[in-house]
Amino acid sequence: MRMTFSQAIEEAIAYAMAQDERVIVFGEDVHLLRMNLLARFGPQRVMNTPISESAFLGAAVGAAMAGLRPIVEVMLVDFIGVCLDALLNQAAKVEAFSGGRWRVPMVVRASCGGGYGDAGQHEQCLWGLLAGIPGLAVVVPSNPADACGLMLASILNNSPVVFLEHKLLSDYWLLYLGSGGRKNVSFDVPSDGAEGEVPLPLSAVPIGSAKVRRAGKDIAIITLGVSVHRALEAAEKLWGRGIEAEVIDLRSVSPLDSEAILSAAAKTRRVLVVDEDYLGFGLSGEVAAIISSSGIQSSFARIGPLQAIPYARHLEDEVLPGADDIFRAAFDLIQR
Amino acid sequence: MRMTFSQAIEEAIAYAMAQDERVIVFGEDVHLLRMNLLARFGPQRVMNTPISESAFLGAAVGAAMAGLRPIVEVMLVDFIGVCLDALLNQAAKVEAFSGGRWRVPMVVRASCGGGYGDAGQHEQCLWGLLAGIPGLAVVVPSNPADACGLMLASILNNSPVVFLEHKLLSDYWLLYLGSGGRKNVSFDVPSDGAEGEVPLPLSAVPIGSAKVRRAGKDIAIITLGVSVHRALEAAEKLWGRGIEAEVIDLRSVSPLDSEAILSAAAKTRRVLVVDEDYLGFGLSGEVAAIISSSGIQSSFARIGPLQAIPYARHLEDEVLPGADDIFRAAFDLIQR
Amino acid sequence: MDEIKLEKLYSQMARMRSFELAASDLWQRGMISGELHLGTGEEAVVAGVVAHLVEGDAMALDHRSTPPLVARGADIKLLASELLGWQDGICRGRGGHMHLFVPDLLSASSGIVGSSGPLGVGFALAASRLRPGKVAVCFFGEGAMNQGMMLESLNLAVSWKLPLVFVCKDNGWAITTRSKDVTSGRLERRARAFGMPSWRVNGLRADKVWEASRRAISRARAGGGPAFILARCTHLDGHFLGDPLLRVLEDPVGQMREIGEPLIKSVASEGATWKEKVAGLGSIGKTISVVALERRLRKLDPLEVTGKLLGDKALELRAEAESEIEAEVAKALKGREGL
Amino acid sequence: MDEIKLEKLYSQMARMRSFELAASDLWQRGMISGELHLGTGEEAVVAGVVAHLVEGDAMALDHRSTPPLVARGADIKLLASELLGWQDGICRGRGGHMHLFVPDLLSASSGIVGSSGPLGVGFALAASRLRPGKVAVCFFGEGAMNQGMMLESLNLAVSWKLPLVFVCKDNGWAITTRSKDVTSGRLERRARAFGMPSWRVNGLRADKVWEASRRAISRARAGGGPAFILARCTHLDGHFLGDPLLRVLEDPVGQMREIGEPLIKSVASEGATWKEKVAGLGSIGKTISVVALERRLRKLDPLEVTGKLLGDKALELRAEAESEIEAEVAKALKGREGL
Ligand SMILES: Cc1ncc(C[n+]2csc(CCOP(=O)(O)OP(=O)(O)O)c2C)c(N)n1
Ligand SMILES: Cc1ncc(C[n+]2csc(CCOP(=O)(O)OP(=O)(O)O)c2C)c(N)n1
Ligand SMILES: [Mg+2]
Ligand SMILES: [Mg+2]
Repeated sequence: MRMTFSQAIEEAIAYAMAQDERVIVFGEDVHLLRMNLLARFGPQRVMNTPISESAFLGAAVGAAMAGLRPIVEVMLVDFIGVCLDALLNQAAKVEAFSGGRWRVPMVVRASCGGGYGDAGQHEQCLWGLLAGIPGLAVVVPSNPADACGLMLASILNNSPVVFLEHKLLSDYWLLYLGSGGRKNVSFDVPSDGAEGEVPLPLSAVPIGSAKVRRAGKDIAIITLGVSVHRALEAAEKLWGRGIEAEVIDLRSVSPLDSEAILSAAAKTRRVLVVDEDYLGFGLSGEVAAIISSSGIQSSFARIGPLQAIPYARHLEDEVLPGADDIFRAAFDLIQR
Repeated sequence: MRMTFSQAIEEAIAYAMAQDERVIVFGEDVHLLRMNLLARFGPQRVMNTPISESAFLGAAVGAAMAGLRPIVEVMLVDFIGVCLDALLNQAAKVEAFSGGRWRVPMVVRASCGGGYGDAGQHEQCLWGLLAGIPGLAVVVPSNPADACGLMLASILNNSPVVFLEHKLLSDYWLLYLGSGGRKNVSFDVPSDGAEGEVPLPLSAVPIGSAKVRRAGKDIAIITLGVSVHRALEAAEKLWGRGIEAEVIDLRSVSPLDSEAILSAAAKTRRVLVVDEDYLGFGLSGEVAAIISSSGIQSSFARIGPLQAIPYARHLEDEVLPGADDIFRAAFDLIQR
Repeated sequence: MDEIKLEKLYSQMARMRSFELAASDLWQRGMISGELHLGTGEEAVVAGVVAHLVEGDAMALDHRSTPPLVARGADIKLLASELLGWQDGICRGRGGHMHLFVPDLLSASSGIVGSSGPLGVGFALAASRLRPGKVAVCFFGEGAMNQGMMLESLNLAVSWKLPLVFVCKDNGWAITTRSKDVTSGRLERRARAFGMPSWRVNGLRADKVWEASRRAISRARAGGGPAFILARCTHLDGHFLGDPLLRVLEDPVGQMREIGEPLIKSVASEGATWKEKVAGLGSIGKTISVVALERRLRKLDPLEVTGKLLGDKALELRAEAESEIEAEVAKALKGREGL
Repeated sequence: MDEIKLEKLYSQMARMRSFELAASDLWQRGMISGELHLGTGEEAVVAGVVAHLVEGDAMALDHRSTPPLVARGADIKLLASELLGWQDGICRGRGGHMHLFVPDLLSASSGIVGSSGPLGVGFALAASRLRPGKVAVCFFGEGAMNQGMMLESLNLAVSWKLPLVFVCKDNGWAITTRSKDVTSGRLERRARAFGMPSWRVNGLRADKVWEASRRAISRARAGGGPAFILARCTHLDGHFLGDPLLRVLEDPVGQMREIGEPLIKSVASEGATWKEKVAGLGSIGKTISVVALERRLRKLDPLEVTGKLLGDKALELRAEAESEIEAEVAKALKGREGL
């Protein structure tokens, strides 16, 4: 069935809530953001919170330990700085500390990403930072089918999962934070990401499994989220130059699908990682380490932001990896 | 002059405080932890705080912006989860957001690291997570001379620096948290790290510059902090097997000394990264990406914790990289 | 309060309002990106507080930072250029409206709710060490009073006895959430429980705010420690421009069609008991109707309320402010309209 | 309170004390690693609260988590094995004393100050949805009342009207910091300002704590929402074993020699004015002398204070508890003494 990205997520949540009474939703403004869930499941299961991320994210950990399966919303992943302890030292450590005797089935839902001019305190991705915490899974869908399937998998998972929803793909976020209803502003929204077919009946997409979006033998572009669409665009252009680029959509940052990464590296011998999160100490490094450790000989390049995302739209565009940047980087790597 | 690791840090701070009235110190329990500074510079410049890390770390940002040069103490870096926003979205972004017009000269001092049985909420390193934030420098000295020189450099730096002090090297931390004055417990303290010569007059060690601790042509062991000493021990053993290992002490995690990394990789063609921080999405990945991006062909391996650090001393020892683990990993890499 | 003082306050309010309206206009024209949180409705609070600041005093600001900056005398052209994302903006186009930094005025803003608390503590600490007699103020909304770092800051500021004044602009809402639904106790009592004097004032009357701030700020200046001002006000333009709640009110039929259908489907689906469903619908409806009610029943424009005290003089001052601000904004736009 | 109830409370206190002393002994023998924060001195508080808990109730604990677990009926042998870091410990040797997790008792601890607040909120939320009539309690020190997440939790719990009782064990110190030096206002008022009833009780008297908790817990059970209990107590063994302040008191000459020389050198060096230096020295000296004074002047052992109400019966109960606990700990140690 055709759905928007945000509908697909809502569909998965509604399905899980109907199946399992223990699934509850809370976060700031959810009484309107999740109006449909509220109307269907009532205020005992869809609860507004004050602007107290530390308390309510920490409460999600306790609630999950005591039998609920909370989906807790941190509006923008950028705000995780005020409440990281609940993930770093609580959610992610209960299973390890308890010797595997206690688990924390919770989902942290947060929007992420830039491209609409809100500047660097509201447009971060931070999946690298989160994936660096052992005990947390981190997923980043690039289209409605995966958004639905990964949300379902996240809810069913018995350990904490951070589910990141890119604002360029989620219509309502873009309406809220980007256009505000204006008709005279535009964003580079990947249409296959924002809307698409979602297979029925709903089914989970396994966490930790990447997907080849386009096959190719000359270079593997490894990426996720909105950048998948940018990479596909670049691959099309590369095709015009006789270069067959493979595009891998990681879908999960943690755990990473090393098998998919290694088979792409072995096949193409050239890997380009495209990241919208900060380039240093993050996803691209991890991919490099996986490949290097394997002994597979492959040349390597990466692109992504090296600094805080600036406010002005044109400066932001320079910092975020676009199709042209990817094309150029891939082309350079092949020339190397 | 011979000093302990902690004396060396104190010496640098006292020197800077005597030079510059704007340098102040605050944090929990500093009235006793920094008793000597308090006695010398008085309670206006050495201030106790409540257990309110978000407020006082954030206050350090404001104080630095308004003309002071605070050294703010977060007792254990593990606690950064409760107050990361002050670094992630404030300290690290002021310079970028203000178009370079406003800077934040502050030092965050925190202890880090394990090896004394305090378990995974008190023994983390988290330098990978912090280094992933553009706009923050992160330094990790492995001996008194560097501890002094890097603290001095951190105070003189006009942007925020996180200064991490390993608890196995700092006598008073180990006394506080490890032995508690007991004579019947022991820790694997690297003696060259805990005490050593500090050149006089005091001088700054540049941030972002690594140091070759031992030269060798067969393999480069790239590491930092306590692991430098473990690596030197392993290098000695490797020497016994006819293998010449180079040991690089990074000293700064961010910025990384790419030149030093690349020249070691080019020279030895084999790189082993030893990290005491979580292995994934951190330092080792970044080193791999730097080498892979350079085009230098080098084989690569890495060791470090994959999970929360367990409580029991013997389990902890399994998780933290020791000299034997390094020896074995280096040996394997050479065999590969 | 004497006439002259009040005129000055009103004049500042009018300047702030003019700047906000100019920004709103640029935003509507698609020239400002992202969210724009206007401070229309907060002018009396801001004017009353900022009037007491002198050189060397500092301001920690939240996501509605333009009014205090305008009142404090920031360069209007540079501010406007920044909102427009231009290289000659006050932050070279890199900060934008939620991240305005004006080092000369020791003023900085941030889009993280509650962060003006710690920042204010730091500013006040620096003042106490480097500029005795100078103070800091921090501005924030009532929603921020539930953010841990703000609460911590109340304690820290008292504990360090800093020259800091906390100014809580209480419009009753945090985005689409009615703050009283998620806030326990009363905020002025909360502040008092942290050991500082706390005043509740009518945030529509610049003179009242001025009076309370005078006491708070002079006390802080004299080394008496922090104080708290709670000023009730309203946001004339909702949470941000394009506020979905306001759009519903403005185009109920169109918006309701969009929202209504999935809502009806949801209610009809298997789920909670009917009682729960009714409660859910009720809370959605209540939010919308409370917004509508608030807008219909109350005249909450501080420019009207404070202006009334000045009679026709107000119109004059307002026109002056408008032409000053418009001229400055025009300078920012000059030669670039087409960009 | 009738005799039988008091005996039960005292008996639990004695069990807790015995366990703490056994743990202390193992720590002194070098068999427990890292910091060990004993709960000696908190027994009356813990006993008075935990006595009201029933199956399905939950506990969120801080870094002094053994006493509540002992009182709640956790397996002593498994607890001891965990502290010893053994594979058959309650967390397989992976959690240790700051991270004890007992799923059957819905009890979990954490070494991050303040984190028992949010955890308690979550436990109480689950209770309200899955186990109506069940409650959660969270324990924490007065120092934690300055941690943002704890303050946020007070608000959130009231706002959600959860069955949660906040128990603040106020020993007046956070490590080596006198809490009143860094805490503004009074804590029971602070809690009240967040809209919940708040009781201040003598934490040396289990019966008094029991009485206050009865009200708080039964109110929560009945759906009345959260409450706050502030119980003054003391830590007989300092912040943790090997507490540097206590070491100074026990060996003033030796320790002072170590500390004194660098201190004198510091004072003699260039730096602040003499007035400032004297103030600095004063604050160091004050901390040490206050600790000394507290220890000399006050009899603050809750086992004595509460025990006095029971006369000789107390001795009997204490001996019983001791032998029970020692036998269990011995089981944990059995056959491994040499390890
Ligand atoms: C830590 C954090 N949480 C959430 C948000 C999203 N947010 C932005 S403004 C806002 C409401 C703030 O309410 P209030 O403090 O009352 O200020 P007002 O907008 O009413 O002026 C929220 C929740 C944020 N920016 N930062
Ligand atoms: C967030 C955080 N900051 C600091 C610490 C270090 N620390 C451990 S216990 C403690 C003192 C706690 O004082 P209080 O809450 O009064 O409890 P008490 O130890 O007196 O029982 C501190 C500061 C910590 N564990 N977590
Ligand atoms: Mg508000
Ligand atoms: Mg205490």
